[in-house]
Amino acid sequence: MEENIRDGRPIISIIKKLRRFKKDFKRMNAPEGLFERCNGCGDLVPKNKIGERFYTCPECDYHFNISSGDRMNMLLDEYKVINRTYKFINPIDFPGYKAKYKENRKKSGLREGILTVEGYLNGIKLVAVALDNRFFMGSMGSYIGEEITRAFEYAGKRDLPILIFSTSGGARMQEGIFSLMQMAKTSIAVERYGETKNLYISCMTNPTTGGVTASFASLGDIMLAEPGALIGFAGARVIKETIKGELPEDFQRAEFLKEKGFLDEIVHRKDMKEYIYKLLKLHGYRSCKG
Amino acid sequence: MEENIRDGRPIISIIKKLRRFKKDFKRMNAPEGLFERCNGCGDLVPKNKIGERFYTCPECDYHFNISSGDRMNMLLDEYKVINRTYKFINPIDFPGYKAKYKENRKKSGLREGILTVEGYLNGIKLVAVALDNRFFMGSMGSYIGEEITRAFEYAGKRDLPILIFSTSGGARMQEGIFSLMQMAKTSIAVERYGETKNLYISCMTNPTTGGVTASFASLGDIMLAEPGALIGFAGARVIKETIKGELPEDFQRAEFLKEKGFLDEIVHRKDMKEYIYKLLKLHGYRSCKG
Amino acid sequence: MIKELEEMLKELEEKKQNQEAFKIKRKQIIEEYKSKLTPYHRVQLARHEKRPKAKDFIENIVSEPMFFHGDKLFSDDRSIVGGVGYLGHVPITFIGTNKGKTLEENVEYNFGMPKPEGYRKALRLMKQAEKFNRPIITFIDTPGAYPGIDAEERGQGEAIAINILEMSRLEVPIISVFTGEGGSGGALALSVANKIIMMENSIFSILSPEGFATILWKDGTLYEKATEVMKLTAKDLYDYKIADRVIEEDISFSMKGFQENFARLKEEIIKELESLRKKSPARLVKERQNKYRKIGGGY
Amino acid sequence: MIKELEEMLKELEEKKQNQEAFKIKRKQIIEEYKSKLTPYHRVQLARHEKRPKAKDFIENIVSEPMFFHGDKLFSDDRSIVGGVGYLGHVPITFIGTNKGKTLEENVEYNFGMPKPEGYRKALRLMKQAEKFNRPIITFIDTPGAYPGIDAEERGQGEAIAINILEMSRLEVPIISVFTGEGGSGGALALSVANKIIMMENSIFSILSPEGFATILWKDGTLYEKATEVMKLTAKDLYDYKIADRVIEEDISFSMKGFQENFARLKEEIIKELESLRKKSPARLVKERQNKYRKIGGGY
Ligand SMILES: [Zn+2]
Ligand SMILES: [Zn+2]
Repeated sequence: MEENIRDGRPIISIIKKLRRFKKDFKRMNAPEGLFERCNGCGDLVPKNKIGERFYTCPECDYHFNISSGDRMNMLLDEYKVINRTYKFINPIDFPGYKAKYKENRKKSGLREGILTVEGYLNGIKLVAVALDNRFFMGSMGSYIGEEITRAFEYAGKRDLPILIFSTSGGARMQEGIFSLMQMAKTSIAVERYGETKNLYISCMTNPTTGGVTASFASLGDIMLAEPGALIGFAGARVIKETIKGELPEDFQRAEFLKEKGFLDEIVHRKDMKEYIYKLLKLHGYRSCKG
Repeated sequence: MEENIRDGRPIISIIKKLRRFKKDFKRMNAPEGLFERCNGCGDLVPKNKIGERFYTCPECDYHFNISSGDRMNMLLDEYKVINRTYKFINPIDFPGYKAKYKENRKKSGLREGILTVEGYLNGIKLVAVALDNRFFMGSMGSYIGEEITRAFEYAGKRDLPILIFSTSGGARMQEGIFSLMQMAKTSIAVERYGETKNLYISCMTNPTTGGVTASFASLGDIMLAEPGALIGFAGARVIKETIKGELPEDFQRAEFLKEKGFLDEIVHRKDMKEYIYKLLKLHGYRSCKG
Repeated sequence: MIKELEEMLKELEEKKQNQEAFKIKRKQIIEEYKSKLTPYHRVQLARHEKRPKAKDFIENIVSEPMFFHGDKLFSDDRSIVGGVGYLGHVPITFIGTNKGKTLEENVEYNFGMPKPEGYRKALRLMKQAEKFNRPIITFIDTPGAYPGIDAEERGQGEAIAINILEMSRLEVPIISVFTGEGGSGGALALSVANKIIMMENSIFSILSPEGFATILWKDGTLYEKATEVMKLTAKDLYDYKIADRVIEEDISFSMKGFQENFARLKEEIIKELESLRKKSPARLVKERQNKYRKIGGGY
Repeated sequence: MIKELEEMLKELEEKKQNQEAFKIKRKQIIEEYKSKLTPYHRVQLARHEKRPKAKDFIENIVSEPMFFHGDKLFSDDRSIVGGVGYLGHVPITFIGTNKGKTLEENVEYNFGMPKPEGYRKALRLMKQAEKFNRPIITFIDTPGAYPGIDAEERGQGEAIAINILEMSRLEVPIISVFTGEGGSGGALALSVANKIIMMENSIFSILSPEGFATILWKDGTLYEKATEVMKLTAKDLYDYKIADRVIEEDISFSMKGFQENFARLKEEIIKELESLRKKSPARLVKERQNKYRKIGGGY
């Protein structure tokens, strides 16, 4: 569900606050745009340092949201975009959807909230998909459902492993029942791909919720997540209303999910490429480049 | 485990006790052997009434332990005993096993703690097995393991449904590792029988514990139990020692297990025949007698 | 809203003279009333406390039902009922989401909102059905999956995803009947079927109208407006080719009306089942998977 | 008991002059010591806190191990470790029961006693192995399944039974290595294998000697007597044809000794694996099932 975006953790001690205030004071007086506020620890941290560390905070390891393009650049030696047969459809003629769509495209510079590529990771050929939450919060409508389905079909036909990085507010409300049905369509795509005995690695990133959690993203042969990622089905607000109480601090965080048995591993972004490379090798995929 | 025999529930109010005392006084002065003490409510109840009600208490529905023979007589129109190629073996040369064995045979009048028959239930042909806890508390040694395995093989070969009534203190200690291996042997027999797509109904009766719970008895296509039956893996004494505390009152009772999701249904002994008959019919087994 | 219709029919009954004329008039009133139903009314009908619940549908359509319990993993989720019985002379497995008619019942059944153990119980029974080559009929009436801490802890999202995947490859016919409210992934997790049959006043939606309004307009009280744009009625779903059949309803909320609805539905299920049972397991799986492959694929 | 041997070896080292003579003498002392070991001593060795634990075996035998977590149902049971890695150049899935060497570790790993979620985690990883056609190696060192209220609530008996059944039909080679204590159904639930390899001083028994004495003689302190009659040593199991191989152990409790033991074991596993990998899936299943069919079948 789209509203289910909750960043950072609120508890910061007074001492920490004071220390930060001092640091902030210096940094706020530095040339503009060199620092960024971390959602994890609340510090102002140098942008170049964040960049060097794969967009994670040098102070607290908070993983910043990254674009689908950055994700691919970070992981792959080279790649080409596939599955780009695109047009706008308003399946339930939802009032205002087109305008909102245009707005999202303008704001994000994206055509949709997904990027699918065929590329090489340390020489191993694969299909990689990344959702992008700058576009409609990465919510899954028919287009994303179709593209994910085609990605599985493409990979299955060519005996390639597939890698999906999810981030999503859930199903795209504006496409109504058609969005809901993408949960079935994509899950069935996983099933069919599974018949080819190729490897599907699913990595949940912050935040992954709703219909994406309850479909393809939970169906990886190997289930990974980035540290601190919010992962869940129901939104925090809905749950609070239902139980009429507060939620535990680490509720729906990757660490919580691992403890509850739903993740194979939590992998720091800086180790992600190497970790996935090891998995691919172990599953018999070989480098096909010099 | 053999020690794991715990009958009845301890909490009886004082009023109930007084009332019982009065009734008992009368009944104790009645001709000998006409009344029996109920382990459920603690009442002295007329033996003939118990018999009429399939050996359950007219006051509290407590299910008395019954012999394997009575079990078959209660359920089947007619039957013949199968799998009776019997001899005594002491696989780990356990000191005193033979003497203890003789003692158990004398006391119980049984050759072993199991009865396997081929028979008819309302005209439907089937294989039925009942453990008998008068013999070594129904503990599973090599003989019982072999007989159960053969029962599955016999039923599978003839496309017959199979019905097992378990009651067991667990694995037979005197046969050491050979008893443990019967868990594997019988579970694999269930697996092979399952390949024939015939129906295995498992009914747990009081008590079913240890290695029998952790093998074939838990692997029925349909899992039934008699009301109040004690069913568990670890013995109550061991658990109490481990957790250093008391156990909940209904712990390891059939009703508890159903709530926890491990039983399809709890069936009163008086309804058992009809319930199983309905299941057999639904699974396509037909009466083959006039 | 229903009250209005009830009063009209009561009035008619009091004035009744000739049986045939009464019948015609009654039908006329109901039809007229129906023609005025907005999607919002249909949502209210779908959720109406007097409307038969999934268990009523099961008990009126399935003969000799035997209810089984538990997921063999954690618990027996009372919000899901399931078991075996006959449809005509064919042994089937049925699954239903269980809503109550009173507050007490609803507390017991968790208002028809399953937890992961409910979906796993359903899946267990469906796999049992597959082993014994029994068709599966599911009866859906749920606001959705339960949004609670414990449900999230035990993997609500994972449980729904696994059910969808596993249902898609079961080698027996699956028919899903929407009897009332079909809410969100919680309804989808039990309805990946060869044929979807919807009662005329059942709904199937991406989310409850209240939730929809909250997310899109930050105001849950705008749910009536939401029903107008969500396209969640049986007719909408039929037009979108997601529902395969819509069963006409007598909406008089009388026992007789209910019985007629059950009869129409039963007849339709039996007809669909007959044709599905002629297909090979491989074809059943392929057709079911292809049905969903096509939805929203116009790119 | 081990102390005695350690002291003898230390004394020898202090007096050492010529390397070759030292080696021979050392071996002589160990052999002599071994010849005096009773089953009771072997139980103590199997349980010795300094003895390498399953995780040590895994890390010394499996190359590039990656550990996976969770049962995808309820929890990540820390008493079970599992994942993937290489044996030689062959990708394999490994499973181990995890005992600690300190009290803290043991509390974390629940003293190597899995709950149902542990067995279900193991099964999940084994099915993943089957999908990708990876052989499975299990490393057993457990007092048994955890006897606790929560474990019973979540179906300890059912979880063990299902593991036994499912392992018996996995279409990949399975080798089980008993590294220390192999207690009861909890060990069996992870060792339904094509080949069972036991370390010389590992045990495999129907129950802990303490439990055995309690049940048969109503006195747990008679456990030493129990070890004498239970026939639980590797040699006993080999004689009964339940264990297929016994790996000789250097019992000096030195790093060098451990390394030698790991090397011998690794060589044996690789050899067994090579021959198993030549067999068809159907044959692997059939041979595994037949292995157990024969045990205790002399009637
Ligand atoms: Zn930070
Ligand atoms: Zn009684």
